[in-house]
Formats: sequence, structure tokens, C-alpha cells
Amino acid sequence: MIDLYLNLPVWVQATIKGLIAIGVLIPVAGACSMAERKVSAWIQGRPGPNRAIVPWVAWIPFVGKALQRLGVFHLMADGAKFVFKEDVVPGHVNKFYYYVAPLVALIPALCTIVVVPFGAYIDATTETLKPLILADVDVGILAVFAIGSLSVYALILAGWASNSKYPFLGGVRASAQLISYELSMTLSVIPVFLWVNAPGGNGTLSLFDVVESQSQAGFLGGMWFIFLMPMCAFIFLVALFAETNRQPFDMPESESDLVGGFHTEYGEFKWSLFFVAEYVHMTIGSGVFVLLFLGGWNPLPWIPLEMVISSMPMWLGALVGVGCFLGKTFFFIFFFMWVRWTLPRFRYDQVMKLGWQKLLPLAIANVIFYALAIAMIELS
Amino acid sequence: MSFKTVERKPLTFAERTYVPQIVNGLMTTFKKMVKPNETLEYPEARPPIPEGYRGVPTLVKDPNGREKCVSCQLCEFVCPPKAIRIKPGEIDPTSDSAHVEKAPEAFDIDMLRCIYCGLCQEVCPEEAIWLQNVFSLSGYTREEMVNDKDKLYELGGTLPDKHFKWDQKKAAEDRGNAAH
Amino acid sequence: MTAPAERRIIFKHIDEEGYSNDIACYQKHGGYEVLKKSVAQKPEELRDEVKKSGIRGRGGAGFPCGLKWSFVDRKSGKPIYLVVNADESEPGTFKDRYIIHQDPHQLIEGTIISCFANDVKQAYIYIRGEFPEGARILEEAIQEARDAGFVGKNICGTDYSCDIFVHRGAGAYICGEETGLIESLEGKRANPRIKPPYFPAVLGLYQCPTIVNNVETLCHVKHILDMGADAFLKIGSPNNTGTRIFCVSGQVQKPGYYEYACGEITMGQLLNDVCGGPLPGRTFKAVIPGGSSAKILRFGEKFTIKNKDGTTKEWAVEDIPLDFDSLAAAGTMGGSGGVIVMDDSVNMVEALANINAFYAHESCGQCTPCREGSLWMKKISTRMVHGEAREEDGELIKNVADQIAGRTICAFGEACSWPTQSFVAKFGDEFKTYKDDKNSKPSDSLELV
Amino acid sequence: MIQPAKPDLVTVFIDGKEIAVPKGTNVIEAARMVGTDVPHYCYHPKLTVAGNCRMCLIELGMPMADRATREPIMDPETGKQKINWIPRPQIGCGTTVVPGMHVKTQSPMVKECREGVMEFLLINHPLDCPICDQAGECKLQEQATGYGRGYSRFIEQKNVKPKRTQLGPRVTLDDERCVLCSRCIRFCQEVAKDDVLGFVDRGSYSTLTCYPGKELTNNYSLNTVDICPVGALTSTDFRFKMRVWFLKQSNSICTESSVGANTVVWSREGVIYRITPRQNDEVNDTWMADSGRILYKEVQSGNRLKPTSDLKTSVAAAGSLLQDGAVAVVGSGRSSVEEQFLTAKLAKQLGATSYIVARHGEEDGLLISKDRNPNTRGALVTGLISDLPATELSDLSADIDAGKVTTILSVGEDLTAAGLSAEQLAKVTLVYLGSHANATSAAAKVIIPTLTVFEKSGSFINQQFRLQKFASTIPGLAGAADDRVVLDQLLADVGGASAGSDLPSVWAELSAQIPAFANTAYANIPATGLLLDSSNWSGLDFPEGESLHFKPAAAEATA
Repeated sequence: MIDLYLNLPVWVQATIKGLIAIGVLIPVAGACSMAERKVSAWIQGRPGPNRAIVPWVAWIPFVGKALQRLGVFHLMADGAKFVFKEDVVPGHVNKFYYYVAPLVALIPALCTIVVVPFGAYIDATTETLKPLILADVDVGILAVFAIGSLSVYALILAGWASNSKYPFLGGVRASAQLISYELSMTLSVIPVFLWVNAPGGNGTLSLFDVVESQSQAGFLGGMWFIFLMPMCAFIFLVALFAETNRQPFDMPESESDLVGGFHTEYGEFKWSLFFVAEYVHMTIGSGVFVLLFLGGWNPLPWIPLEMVISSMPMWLGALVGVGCFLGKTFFFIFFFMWVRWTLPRFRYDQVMKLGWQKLLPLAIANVIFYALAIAMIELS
Repeated sequence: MSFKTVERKPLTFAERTYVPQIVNGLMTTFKKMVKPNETLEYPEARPPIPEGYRGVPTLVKDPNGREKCVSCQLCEFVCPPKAIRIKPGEIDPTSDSAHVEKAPEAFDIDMLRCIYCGLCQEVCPEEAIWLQNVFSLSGYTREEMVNDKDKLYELGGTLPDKHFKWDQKKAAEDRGNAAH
Repeated sequence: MTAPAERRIIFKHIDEEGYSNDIACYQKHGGYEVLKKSVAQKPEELRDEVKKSGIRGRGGAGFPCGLKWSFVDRKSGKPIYLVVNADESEPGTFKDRYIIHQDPHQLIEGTIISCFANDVKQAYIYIRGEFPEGARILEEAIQEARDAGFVGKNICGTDYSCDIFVHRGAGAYICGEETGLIESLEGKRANPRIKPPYFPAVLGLYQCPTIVNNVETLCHVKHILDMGADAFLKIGSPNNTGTRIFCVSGQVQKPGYYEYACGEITMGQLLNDVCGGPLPGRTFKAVIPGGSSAKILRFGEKFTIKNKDGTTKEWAVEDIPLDFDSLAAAGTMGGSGGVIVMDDSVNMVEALANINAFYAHESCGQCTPCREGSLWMKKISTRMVHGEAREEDGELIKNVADQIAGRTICAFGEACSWPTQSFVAKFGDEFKTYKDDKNSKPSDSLELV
Repeated sequence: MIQPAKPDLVTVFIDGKEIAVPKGTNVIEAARMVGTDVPHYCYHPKLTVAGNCRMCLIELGMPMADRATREPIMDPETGKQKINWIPRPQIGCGTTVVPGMHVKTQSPMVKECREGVMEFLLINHPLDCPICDQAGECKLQEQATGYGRGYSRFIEQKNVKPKRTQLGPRVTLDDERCVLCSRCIRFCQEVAKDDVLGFVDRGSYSTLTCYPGKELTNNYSLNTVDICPVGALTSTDFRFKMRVWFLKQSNSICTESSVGANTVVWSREGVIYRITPRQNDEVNDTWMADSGRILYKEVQSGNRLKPTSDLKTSVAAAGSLLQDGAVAVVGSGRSSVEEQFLTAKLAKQLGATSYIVARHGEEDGLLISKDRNPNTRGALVTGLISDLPATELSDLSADIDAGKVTTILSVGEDLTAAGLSAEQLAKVTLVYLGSHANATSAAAKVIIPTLTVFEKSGSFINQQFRLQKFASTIPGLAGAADDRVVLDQLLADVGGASAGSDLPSVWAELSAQIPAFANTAYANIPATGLLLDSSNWSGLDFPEGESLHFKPAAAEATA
């Protein structure tokens, strides 16, 4: 099987890998919406969605009931609903951009997965650890930032195309907010790459290399960057919340003052695309955070994946790696939701103030601090 | 001076970062998450209906099975949304409760109009109309939502009576003035 | 202090051996002589004489008879009627019955004289329905008198004609009320009329001027004209002239009728000396001096009476002279002269229940306070003696009585409320404690009227 | 000091307010004149005074004067004459005013008396207001709010009396509710002259009943229900039908006869429940006949004519029929003045002879006259007819037979009842305007359904030549048109000049064209009617005999 796969032309392999990635990402996004409801319910002392059931699943003793209580079938119901709902287009919208906006939202979100490694395996021939990645390019994090920030255009487009004041305000807010936090976010990862690209090494921005540098031998080598550079992680995390428009930073859609923000005029399937894009964003953002600061697919600090899977068959090892990575990512997705149902939304001016007056100086100071610190270490 | 400046304790550095507060908040919500649910899973689980709950208005019978309503139409009069419609009628002289003389021939409550205010119950001199514990009423048509007399008695059932005033009246009639 | 001697005027012959109610016997004792004398006089003179005598009506209210006659509308051109009120239904009173039974001609003579004095051509004797014997005696007596020329056409040979008819009552207490009597006489229900405008002296029987007088009063008229007003004025005390017949009943040694000059005898003398005092081993508890509707007197209570000269004197019940004014000063009334005596064996709640039962039965039902109030009072007092007394019942029943008195068409309102008012006022403690009273006999066996 | 009053006026002081009232007025009426209500049950202004309810007790006083010298005794404090108040309360109904009389209707003693009487009245009252038809217009309820105790001290058994006694075919008695005010008895004796009611038993057990072997069958029996201050006497027809507080009251006129009794029609949501008399001291006092009270049943009767086409089509069809052929117009003595006027106009336009049909019935000397048309005089005044109508249309009958009349317009009149035979009707073309089906409508070519008197407004002229207006009491039958509108449109259709069919327009024309209505507008007709000048018709021999407030001209002349 693997041989067959490896013998395929590269573009076919890429396509297959891409489809698999999308096939995983979109359901994960759906599951996130479900999880969001469940998490909010639990936090609020409710059972959450627990009614929908497919008859033949219901016939399975215990399991059927348990699945129903978990609300998994609501996902299907939701999806079906989005697909079959009447497609209402308000008369006053700019049709072309209105239709394009959700696509613009989803495409960059899905594209970023290309450069994000989601696991690793020991290549049988070289006996070295190879990343599971669609495109192992050197630009890595830069590509993530570059493509990921394209999604703001979707929001602006949606806001503009809706030809209505609340969506417009939402779009404006989205653009301002993304620009504000993009800076801090980018600055916050510089120390990581300073560390990874210690003088002597060949310069890389690959996320695989970031993980690799967290799986070295020795105390500092096996330490995850979150312990090494907590301030970076913190700034990155905060900026990530802002970038993904998650509460407490969901300015573009803040329903209390903007009705529904940029997607006020959207409904049914088009609206669901925004939804999926947001969750994909969140998933990939979580993944990047895991890679940068939580050791990627390494199961525990100082215990690199290689150590665990060296004796396993290749495919099992790969699965363990993917499992570790997904586990951490899912925890992070949960963390996103947890925060959402804990913190209240900021006021817009607070968001701006925080971004420019607090986070950005902090990020700059942080870069300077780590640059100096790393220089000191290198020099010594 | 119509206002007073309240002295506030200056925030510490930790407080100003808000991080401890956020962590605290996260702890709180996490604790809530693992606690059992507080909601009631209607309709499998039903809430306990408290005494004096004002549910769907119903008509009741007394323990002897006599319909208590005498169609005085006070409820019809007092009903703020005009949901009640009564057609008065005379009780058949051969009936056991012929001494009551009057009973509704038709009694309709339009539940689409009813606002559950309970004034009808309050005004009823015969204690015949009661807002009981039925709180969910639904139907597919407007007609279905108009409760007629049969439906009202079905919903209302029989309530205990303290007075039995009509029975006493009948007994007095049977006894005549001789007793005193 | 022993009692003065009886002074019999009306009952002068009544108890004499061989005295019968036929006209021969009556004439033998000087009967119809006054009539013969009177028809020779002018009616105005007779009226003045009667007015001068100050005789007060003996039916109960004690209204001066002469004054009553002076009210009669003599200018209307309508006939004037005289009605003799022989509807003696006040409990405790039985004087008229004796007059009618024993001495009917005395009444007839008095009536005819009064008719002549008032230019009456037609007189009625309205006799109580329960007195069939009396009615028969009267019918016979009138026939005798008519045959003798004292009644009917050309009385005593003059051109004055006047006839008397006996009308038997319909059997109700209220028929003794003058307007009720008139209604009854007209053949209707004896519902008293409203005054104004139906004063009998103006709009009486058949809407004509009418005089209604008690039997005893009319008998007195004969004696006044016989002895002269001046002589009559000397009997009794000022404003309370003439004699009164006291019908003593209840728990005394010798109940019966006694005739005394007004105010000459006190209550104590009448009960202790004349009637022989209480039954052996008992003491007097209370007395009703003027028929059951009069207010009760409690032995042991004291009355402070104002004299005319401004000084005061204190009376016990025994000291009260039996005349209209003295009894009124003591808060009760001379009424019809029916003295009802109660000793310590009597429970006042039970006595009142009996009285209330009577009045509730007799209320005509015309006007609201008496109609509803009298039955309510009966129901309360009956309930009390049937073992369901409450402490507040005494107050309640008195309050009901207060709501009746003075607000009704006729005097029945007072008649039925005064007993209750006075019983509760004077024996309130018995009403409060009745339920726990060992002596009470709360049972259905207690027979009420 | 008493102001010198006019000879027929007496000055009295009621609660300190001075007022001059006519001699012979009683205290209740005098108090009413100063706007003070003295509560009462047994007193009724149109009946003799019984004085038995004792509710109207008041305090009475006369100015004090020295017995010997007749000098007024002055109160040094107020400088006014001292008042000698009678210690016992007096009844207001039985006390007629005398000059200088002082009355207190609000004193504590009066209030206490009223409270006492109220309590007495209620102790044996069944308090079954929920099932009592009088509830809402019950004097006991009214006075209980002012003088009721609010709780009962009466714990005994209430008296039991007969319930649901049928006193007569139309009156049901509930004796337990009776307060023995005797109004009904006095009414039967004094007004209806049918002495059948009386009390039996004594005291609180007194019971109203008919004399043995008698029944309350007279045609005025329902007036006893009206004057019953409580729910004892109830109308068998209205019993348990509807609570009075739901009913809308509209002023109307009884159409039973030319007496024109003033009535109130009680309706709810387009359904009439009862008719009661309205006080008009010049016409019917406060009474009306039982037979007039059931007339409302015609509104919902089964033979109501229902529209088959729209009004325009029917009017056009009728108009074309009326325009060809020799036309006769049969108007109606039951139509209003306005309708008769329009009918006359239409007849004039068509060049037709107009008739009305006389209806005669037995008169009772009270409120039912011999002329059973409510508006015969209206036809005379509006010029629809010039002489008294006959009960049979013999002239018209002859004209039909002679072929002089080929088309007849009948305004609600059944011509067969007026002496025309079915064959004669078959010979002519009939246009029928009316509310109910009959032999004429069956034979008619065009039928235009119109409204009953209860559904439209207008006016009648009664036997006294009194113009009285009536208001529409309920909305008309769907599709049926007001007679006025139909006549007006017919007039326009046959080429006449329409001046509008609404009441102000018709009345503008009426006051301009009819001398008797000069300067009269519909809105200005008083509620008690407007007496018209009848001298133009004094030569006519009207059929009515004497009734309650009416004397025929002949009798008046001799009197």
C-alpha cells in the first residue's frame, strides 16, 4: 500500500494528502461547532444538544443513547440544514462580492494546512524523522502568516458587499483588528526562530524544524518553548485569539452592538462557510501554537517522539505522532471555547488599546530581550 | 454637591494585567463544567408545579359531580383580553341540581387570547373556574385552541369543596322553615 | 306598709254574687242611667268633660282620650266612626275580656255615650278573633240594648241614632294597632298604615275620621260623665287620673286582676301585699309592668327620679307608684296594665326567647326592620336556648333590637324591641354566661309559643 | 328665614340646600331636585306611597317657634332660626314638603338607619347574585355598596320560600329574593287595574303570590318585573339569557300602536335581548305593554327577506318596472316619517296614487290604542295620504279590475291582508320593499329587502301628534338596505331629484317642505318627543279612544 502510494506521481500524492487533510479539517470544524455548544452548555450547567438521533443508531444499545446524549447527530442535522435551507439573498447586496466573500474566507483557511506539519514518521530508508506535511517548504511560518491573514479580506468583502451598516462596521473592525494584532503575533514568534536558527545552522522558517529543535537531547533541547519563552507564547496566544476573531476579541461580529457583524446579511450555506472558516482557522492556529510552543507531536517535554516510536512499525509511529499532535490541538480548541464562555467581550476601543499600547510594546520588548539573551548565550 | 467621589483602592500590577483574574475566571468556569447540570430536561422531566400556579383556566365540578359554574358571566366581564364566551342556560328541572337553576349552555375560552392573569378565578363567586397546573397547551389550528365546555371540564376535573353551599341550600329547602 | 284598699269603679260589680251580664241585671245596678242623662246634653259639653277629666287611654300608649277626640276632623262632611278596640292581644293582659264577659253593657253604654259625644252614627267593636265567647256575649248584649232602645234608632227616645256592630278580628296581635285594626275592619290584611297621612282622626276607617278607643277607656267615659270630671280628677294622681286595672300574672301567690287608683299603689305593695308575695322559697327577680312589650324591671335596681322641684329621690322597683308617669320615669311604661312577674326560677334568656317567639310570630311583615328583625331576634334567642349560645349573642340581639326601635310604621317595632333591649341591658350577664349556666335548660324540650 | 315662594312652590332645606319645590312633592323627589339620592325600594314615583321598606328614612326638622307668641326662636350662635329636629327618623317617601321644612339625608343617624335596614333586607335574601338576572341593576346591590356591612352577623338558617313560581305566562317569581316592597301589587291594583297579587303569611315568612285561582296574565305584567327593585320578579323570556351589564341600551319607540310608547332596546353584539319602557311622562309614564316587548323577535325570524342581488341591480330592475305602466304606491303606517316622505315624493314623481293601509285592533285604554299603525299621523303630515286610511284598499282593487293600475309598489305592506285577492295581484306587476316575506312578496317581480325598525333610525308621529325619534339599535341584516336609501335611490332612478337619504338631508327637505316641521331638525327632537300642531287634521275622525295620556279630540272638546 505504502509502496503503491510512494510510487505515485508527486502531484497525485499531494492531491491525496490534501484531500485527506481537508477531509479531516472540515469535519473537525463541524465537530468544533458541536463542541462549542457542548462546552458552553456544560459551563452553564446545561446538558446541551442531546436530542437528534438517527434511528438505526438509536437501536444500538447504550452506545446509541450515549451518542445521542453527546449530541453528535446535531452536527449532521446542522449540516443538512445548512445545505437544504432556502438560499435567501437580500436585494440590496452587491451580489458578486457577496457570493465571493465566504469562499475567500474558506480558501485561505484551508490553504494554510499545506505548510503545517501534523505528525512525523521515521523514514525507513533514511532512519530519520520526516514530517507528515503536505508541502515541506522552508517558508513554513511565513506562509502560515501570509495566507492566514488573507482571510481578513473575506470579512471586509462580506461587510462591504452586504451594503448594510452593521456588516460594514464589522468589516472595518475586522481589518483594523487583524492589522493590529498581526504585528504582535509576528513579533512574538521571532524569538522562537532566533532560537531555532542559532548561528551555525542553516536558516529555516520550517515548522518541522521548530518541533525538531524542541526534541533535542539535553535539558534545554527537550524543553518546549512554552517553558523557555512563556512571554512569547502568551503574546502569540493573545494575538491568536484576536486573529481568529474568537471571544473576547470577536469584534467583527459582536452581536450585542453589531447585530451579527460582518455576516448579518448572510444565511444558510454561505453563512456556514464563514463558520467553517473560523473553526478551521482556530484549528490551524491551535496547531501552529502546538508546533511552536508545545513541542508539536512530542508526547511530553524531554520525551521526543522518536524515542517512543523507534521500535514501532512506521505507520503506527506516524499515527502516534499525529495522535499526540491532534490531542494537543484539540485541547487548545477546547481552551479557545473555555475562554469564550469565561471572558466577556472587550469593548472595541479596549481591543485597539490593548493591541497597540500593551501588546505591541510588550512584543517588541520581548524580541529585544530574547535577542539579547540568545546573543549572550551564543557569545558565551 | 450632588455627587461624592468614591475612593478606590489602586490596582496592583497583577491586577492590572488581568491575568490572575482571567485564570480565576477560567477556574470558575471549569469547576462549573464538571458540576452536574442544573437544567430540567423537559418534557421527560417535569418541574414541580407550585401551589397557586396559574396555568390553563379550567372548569371544575364539586365532589358530587355537579358543575359548579352557574354562568354568572363575571369572568366573561372581567377577562381583560375577552377570551371567555359564555352562553347561559337553565338547568333541566328534572335534574338533581335543578335548585341551582342556572348553568352554562356553552362555555368557551380562547386560549389564543388568554393571558393567564387569573382574574377569572379571582372573580368567580362559585369557585368554578380555576387556573390549574396545565402549563403547556398547543394545537394545530385556531379552532383547536378554543377550549369548549367539555374540554374545560376534562382539564379541570373535580376539586374538593369547603362550602357545599348549594347542597346546604337544597337541604334547607327540603327542611323548610319548620326547623326554626 | 300595707296596701291601700282596692278602688273598684269598672269592676265594681264584676265579682258580685249573682251579677250577670244581662241587661236587666245591669240596669238594676244603675245601668244606662248615664246614657239617658248624657243624650240630653250637648255633645261638646260631654267632650269637654272628658277632656277635663284627663283620662288617658288604657290600651297601652296612655294617650289622653279627650285630646284624641279633639283631633277628629269634624268639618270634612264625612261620617265619623268610633271603633272599640277589643283586640286584647298583649301577653299578660286580660282586663278587657273580663269586662266583655262579665259586664258587656258597661262597654256598650260607654260606647254609645262616646258616639253621641262625637256625633258618631256607627260604631264597631273590633273583638279579638280568639274571643268567640266574648263576641257572642257582646252580640247578645247589643241586641238586648237595641231592644231596650239604648242602641240603634232613636236612642232613649231622642232623634239620635247609632248602631254598634261587633266585628271579630282576624287573629293577629297587630290588629290591636289602631290603623292595622282599621285595615282589618275594612277587610284587608291588618297592615298598619303610614302616619302621615293616615291619621285615623282624619283618614281612618273607609278614609273617614275615626276614633279608636280601648274597652277600658270607654267604660271610664261612662263613669266620668256619671261622677263628673272634677270628681274623676280626684282619683289617682295629677295627669294620671282614674283607676287602672292591673292584670297580675306569673309567679306570685295570688295572680289576678286588681283595680286601683292610678299611682295609689306601688309595685311592692301590689306584688307583696295584694298578690301575696313570691311563691314559697322563691324571691322575685323581675317584673314587666305593662304587658310583655314594656321594658322589664329588675328587682334590686335603683332609679333616681327627678322631682318637679328639682330635687331627686331614689326608688327601688318596689317603690314605683303604678301610674303612667312614674313607670315612664323608671324607663318602662304602664302599657296595658299586664303585670308579669318572674321569680328566681326563671332564666331570662329563656323568658326572652319566649317573648321573641311571640313577636316574631305576630309581626305583620309589612315594613322591613320589624319583619326581619323580629324573626332574627327569635332565631338568635331560640338558638341560644337550643344550646348554641355564643358570648356575643346578647350584644348582637340587643343591637338588632336597636335597629328596629323607632324605625317602623307602627309601634310594633318598639313593642318587639323593648323587651330585648331591656332584658339584655338588665340581665346582660345571664346572656353572656348562658351557655355555661347550670340552671339553664338548653334543649329542644323548652316549649316556645 | 323663609323666602316668600311662589304660591305653588314650597321652600325647603335639604342638607342645608335651599330649594323651592312644587307643593305636594315628597322628600325623595325634593332631594332628587338638589341632586341628592335618597335610597328607597318601595317608593315609585308613579305609584302610591307604601312606606314599608324603611330605606328612605331621613331626619326631619321644623324651625322652632315660641308656642304662645309664634315668634321664631333664634340660635344666638348662628343667627338663624333654631331647628327642632324630630328625634325619630321619618320616611322620605311618605313625607310631603311643608314650607320651611329641614331635611337631613346624610346624618349619622340616617346612615345608621340605612345600614340597619340593609342588613335586615339581606339576612334572609339568598344572595344568589351569580344566578340572578337582576344582578347589575339590582337596588339591593346598589345600596349594599353604600350601606352594606360587608360581612354577615346572621349565622342562622335563612327563610325558605318558593322559588321559580310562575305567576303568569310571562313572569317568574323567586320569593326568596323578594323584599316585600309591594310595588308589583300596587302596580297591578293602580295601573293595570288587575288586582291579582298579594302577600300571604306573616312576618318574615310573608310571600308574594297570586290570589287563589288567579294568574298574572294581564298585558302589563312585565312592568312588575321592571319596577321590582330586586330579582324577585323576572321576565320568563329574558330569564337567564344575558347579564344586563353586557347589554347596550338604545332609545326606541314601540311600534305596536299609535300610542308610541318610549322604549329602551337592550342588545349585545347585534342581538336584541329585551325591550323595556323608557320614562316619558307625557306618553307612557314608565310603562309599556307586554305585547310590545316581544316585537324584537321579528329581527331574527325565519321569514326575513334576504338579498339575492346587489341593491343597484334591484333598484334598476324596480325602477324600470315602475316607469312603464300605471303605478299605484302603497305606503305604510309603519314606516317612519322620513320614509313616508320619500314614498310620497316617489309617488309624486311617478304620478301615482298613494295609499296606506289602516290596521285596527282592540284598545285597552292604557297603552294600546285602536290604531295599530305607529305612524298614521306621519302619513298625513308628510302628505302621503290626505284622508284617514281604510283597512281595505277597495279603490285600488277597483282600479286593478278596471285596468287603471298595472304596477304596484308596496312598501312593506301585505296587499292580500289589505283586501286584494291573489288573482288581482297576479294581474299587476309588483315591486315589494320589505323586511319579511308574505303573500305579496311571493307575488312580487322585484323584492328589495329592507330593515326592521330596530335596525334603522327615524321618527314616528303618535296619536297625540307627538313627533318621537327612534335610533337604530343593532346593525342591519347583511345586504338588506335601509328603506330610506332604497326609496331615495328608486326616486333617483325614476328621474326624481334626490336630496340625499341620510337623516339630516331628509330633514332639511322636510323642514323646508312640510309646515308642521318648520325649523325642526332631527337632531333637535327632544328625547320625550315634540308635540306638533295638529289643527290641520282636527276635522278627521281618528279611531283612537282614550288612553293613558291621550284624550281624543272629541272627548277633549266636551270635557
